[in-house]
Amino acid sequence: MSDDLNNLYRDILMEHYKFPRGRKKLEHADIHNEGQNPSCGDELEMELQLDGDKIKDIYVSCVGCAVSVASGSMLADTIKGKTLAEVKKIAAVIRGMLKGEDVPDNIDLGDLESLRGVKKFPVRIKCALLSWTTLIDALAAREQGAEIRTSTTE
Amino acid sequence: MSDDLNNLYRDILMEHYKFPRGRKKLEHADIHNEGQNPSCGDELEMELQLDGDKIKDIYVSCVGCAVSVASGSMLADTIKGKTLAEVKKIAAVIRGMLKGEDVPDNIDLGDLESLRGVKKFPVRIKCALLSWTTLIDALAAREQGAEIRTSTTE
Amino acid sequence: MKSHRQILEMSGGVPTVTSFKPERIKLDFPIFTRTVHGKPLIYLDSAATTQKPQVVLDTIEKYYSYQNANVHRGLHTLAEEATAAYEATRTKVAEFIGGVKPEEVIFTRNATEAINIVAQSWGEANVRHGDRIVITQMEHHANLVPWLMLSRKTGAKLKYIKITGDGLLDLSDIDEIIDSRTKIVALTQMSNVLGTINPVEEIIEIAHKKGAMVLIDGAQSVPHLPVDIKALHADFLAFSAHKMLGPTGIGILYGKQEFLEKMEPVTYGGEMISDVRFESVRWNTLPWKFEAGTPHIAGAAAFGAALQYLQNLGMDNIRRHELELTAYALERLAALDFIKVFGPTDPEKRGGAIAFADNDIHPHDLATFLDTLGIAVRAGHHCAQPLTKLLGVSSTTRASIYIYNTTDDIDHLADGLNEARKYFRYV
Amino acid sequence: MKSHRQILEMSGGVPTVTSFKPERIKLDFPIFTRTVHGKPLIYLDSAATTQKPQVVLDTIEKYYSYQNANVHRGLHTLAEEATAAYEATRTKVAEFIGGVKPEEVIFTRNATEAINIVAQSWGEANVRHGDRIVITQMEHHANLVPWLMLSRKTGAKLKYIKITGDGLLDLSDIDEIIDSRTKIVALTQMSNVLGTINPVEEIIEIAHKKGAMVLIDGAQSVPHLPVDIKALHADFLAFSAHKMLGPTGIGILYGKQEFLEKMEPVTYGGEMISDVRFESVRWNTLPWKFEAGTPHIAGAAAFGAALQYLQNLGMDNIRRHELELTAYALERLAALDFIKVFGPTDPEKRGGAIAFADNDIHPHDLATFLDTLGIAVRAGHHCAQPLTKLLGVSSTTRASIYIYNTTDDIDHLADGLNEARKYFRYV
Ligand SMILES: Cc1ncc(COP(=O)(O)O)c(C=O)c1O
Ligand SMILES: Cc1ncc(COP(=O)(O)O)c(C=O)c1O
Repeated sequence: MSDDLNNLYRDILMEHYKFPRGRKKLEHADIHNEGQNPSCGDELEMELQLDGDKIKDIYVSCVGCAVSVASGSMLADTIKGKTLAEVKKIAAVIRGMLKGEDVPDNIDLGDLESLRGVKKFPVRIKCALLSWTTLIDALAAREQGAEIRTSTTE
Repeated sequence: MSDDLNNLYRDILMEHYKFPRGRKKLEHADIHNEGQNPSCGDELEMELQLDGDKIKDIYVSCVGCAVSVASGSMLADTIKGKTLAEVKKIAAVIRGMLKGEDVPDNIDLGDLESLRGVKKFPVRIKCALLSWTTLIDALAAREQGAEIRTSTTE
Repeated sequence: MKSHRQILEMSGGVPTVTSFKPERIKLDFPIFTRTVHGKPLIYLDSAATTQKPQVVLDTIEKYYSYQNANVHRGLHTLAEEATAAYEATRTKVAEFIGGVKPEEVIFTRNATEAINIVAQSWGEANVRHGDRIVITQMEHHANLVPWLMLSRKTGAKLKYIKITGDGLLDLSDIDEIIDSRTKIVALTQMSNVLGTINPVEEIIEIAHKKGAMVLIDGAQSVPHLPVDIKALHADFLAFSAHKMLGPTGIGILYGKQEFLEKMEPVTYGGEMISDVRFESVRWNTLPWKFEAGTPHIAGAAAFGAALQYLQNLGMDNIRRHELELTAYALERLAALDFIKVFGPTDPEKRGGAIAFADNDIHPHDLATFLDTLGIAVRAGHHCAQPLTKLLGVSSTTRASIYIYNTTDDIDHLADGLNEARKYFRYV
Repeated sequence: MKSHRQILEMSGGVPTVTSFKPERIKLDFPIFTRTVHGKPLIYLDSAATTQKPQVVLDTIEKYYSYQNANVHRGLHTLAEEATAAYEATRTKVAEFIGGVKPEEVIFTRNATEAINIVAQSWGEANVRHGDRIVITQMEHHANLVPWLMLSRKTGAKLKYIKITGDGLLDLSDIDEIIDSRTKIVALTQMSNVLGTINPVEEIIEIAHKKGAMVLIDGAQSVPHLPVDIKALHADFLAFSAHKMLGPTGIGILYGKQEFLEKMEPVTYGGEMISDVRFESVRWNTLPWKFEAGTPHIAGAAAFGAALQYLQNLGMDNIRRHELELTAYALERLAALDFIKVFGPTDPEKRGGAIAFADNDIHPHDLATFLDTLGIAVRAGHHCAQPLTKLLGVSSTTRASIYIYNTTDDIDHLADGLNEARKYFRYV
């Protein structure tokens, strides 16, 4: 198979797809948002439970392709236990990376590294973005005290 | 100059253009109609005075190109003194000829013969048709007792 | 291109059909000389848009190189030739759909615009609060949203003809759905997802008996079936050139003269006007009343060449070829126990747009994978979201065929589906 | 075509402009290898539509031969390439008109449709009984009839900015015409009959002060002048690709994002939708909200090539060339005592669309005659009937120039006008 394809569907991404993290419903949620990629039909639900300014727990449920599901799973893995400020920074870095920007040297991406392969598939970028956009919109809405309904990446 | 052009602007047509017949207003008119070629801006006014079923007199005033003016002038020349039935037949023949149909052998076209050259200039056919369409519409409206406002060849 | 042309000339130019040879037809389409990810292109996305034969490209080139001018009102030679090319296609379209009058054929941007013109012009003048508009559950957004909006604007009720588990129209309660309050029935003759060929003749008869008009969305049927709109007595028909070998940017609205004549134009400007003063305006006659501004002249000229190409092949032959190939594809897919095909299983009841799902692999991943094998299929809701939801999925993969597709293409697809299972480790 | 190409290659490919050489530019346009009535073509009808350089034709051929697919939503390589080509031109257009945002650039069929979208979508939502709509007496039907109809539908009053005997806008009472009831001012930046270049900057400032929006009809200005719509602060701009070397069937509506976002779409279907259920619908974001159905993808791709060609020449250089050639033409025509030229006599105040009348020969006869000499001019009202009546004639003859026209072309025209006098025996 083509290198680009192997680079997209890395083992680590497929592992997240088949065994996604963050699938346990929370008892109580401080932040809730839904994401949609209408043109694909992908749908995502996200709940965050806070402890002060830290993400105590997270629920992400995505019905979609390998890329969007895996991206959501990695998101859950990554942000749990981090402060809102840290989360916002990571989200911005990932968004930038998917849009082709350089990743600052001092950032350790962990599993998220595997999302790099998406760049070569422009139409799939929005799959990888779905969970991150949903998160960023939710946090921004919270800061502004605004209500939010659905996020889309289109 | 090209043969086609000379065939369009025959001397006889140009003579009718420069000295059009039927330009004298009638004292009294039995039939009145106006014609228009909106895309060209050509405008035509026509009045007929009847004597029983004969055309006693005719007024045709056309503001337009050489072809439409000359065609109107020849029309005036031709139909004066003819019966309505004869006029309708001639009008049908001329319309047919301009659309590329054969002219029956037993018809003497006189000056109208010179309109044959128009056929080679498809966009100019409606110029030659203007007066004839105005006439045909007027006669048809009269037969049906209908009111008529304006005829157009488009 | 050179060698492609040479092959073409060696093989004798325009196709004449005694036997229908898609391998031969492929040679007329320059795109099949390209590769995708290093593999020969296998194009199975013709329901989205078809590829174009060289003769269509040549007609565009010829138009711009020799005839290009604005149409109508022009007295010079180029303008005359451009107008002739433009109007000749109108006449050809009129013949192609069953011998209607050229003035009943209106050039639009695409099928979508054609349907919108009817919904806006005819609809807003004729549909009232309490009336009914009937469509089906399998409509493309182009034949759904205009009616949804019309129902909102007017207060008319939008009713849906349901579909059976088989993907056929459920006509069991058709007499209740199409009732005397129904003003118009708008339906597709062929579904772009299920492939279903609908019994439009029967529905038109029922609708007309109830006093309703019928609009046929022919976007998928006119390219693939012989369609005689006169025999069908449909009131309106909409379709797109780009789905039948023609260029992008041009579509057709056919309408019965008596209705078109009463309809108000929806776009205003040059060409569609007979007389304007500072305070008043008079519309031009049909068909120009609906064609405001400079039209897609080159598109019309090239569409004429596409229609000629299809006529040379013969629409009956095209249907026969697609029927055979669809049967073959359904058979090959049925043999894959991890694939579920949507729509009718009887190839006689359907065209060659085949939507399916892999039990495990998401349609997008599948499409991306197949693309690396050079196979172009589409994944998504195919602009029929309500139908997709009804099928119980969020998206499907769709393979759709046309005159240039071969059993070989289908074999590659089936192999690709097997390989995908391996690649994504479901076997 | 071969020898044309060979000449082109010998002369070094794409034009680089140090001096502007229309004779050299002509070589890029295959149509100039054809003859009309046995004479070399002298094309003086670019205000109706321009000719197309080979690079535009090549882009169309390349699009259909290598990239053709339906845009958006497609996951395969062709669909990706087609989408990239389509969207790249949107970005290019955004740059070309002064660096606006790509999502403010909407693809339409032509300038006419662009204006209609504003009149219908923005107009019907914002214009009320008693309001004013202001246009000018020199508008093309495309920028007149939509407003006339809007005024009829809403009960708003349609006011006209008058023109002077010189063919300039009469701004003496502009503060009365554009008043606080004025909701929109729609005017052409360059007249397609008089050639007049209007002081749109000044009018936009006045309108904005009164709280009115401004739509610029750029159909004649964008092809011929550097237009920086951002510097102008115009709210909407409409123009057509086919009048600036591009293909037929594609035009542009630019609108400020804040207004476009509030506007409802006027055509419904695929692409322009984000989510549809059987009973509800949500629009897509800009710019796609206004682009229903399969767009003219090949047209967009080729328009990109046309814009590149113009940019290589430089819009400043184009204006300078046309200014010189217009001055030359006005001079040559002024020397013919039987010819009356309409519009400004000062070439700085006008573009190269020059309408004129022979004292004796009707415009149609003149156009037919000139055509036999190979000279393409237009005769009629040029889709500006009210203006034509105002000029006191029923039609005019119009010669209009572009980048490929030479002083030689003008000499042929002047000679042709003299010959016509002889032919029709007025001398
Ligand atoms: C000033 C002006 N506005 C609008 C138009 C309409 O352009 P289109 O026919 O391409 O829509 C034209 C073209 O004739 C024009 O000259
Ligand atoms: C059934 C059906 N109707 C309408 C359309 C819309 O066609 P277009 O996008 O060319 O307007 C399509 C094309 O996808 C279709 O498949």
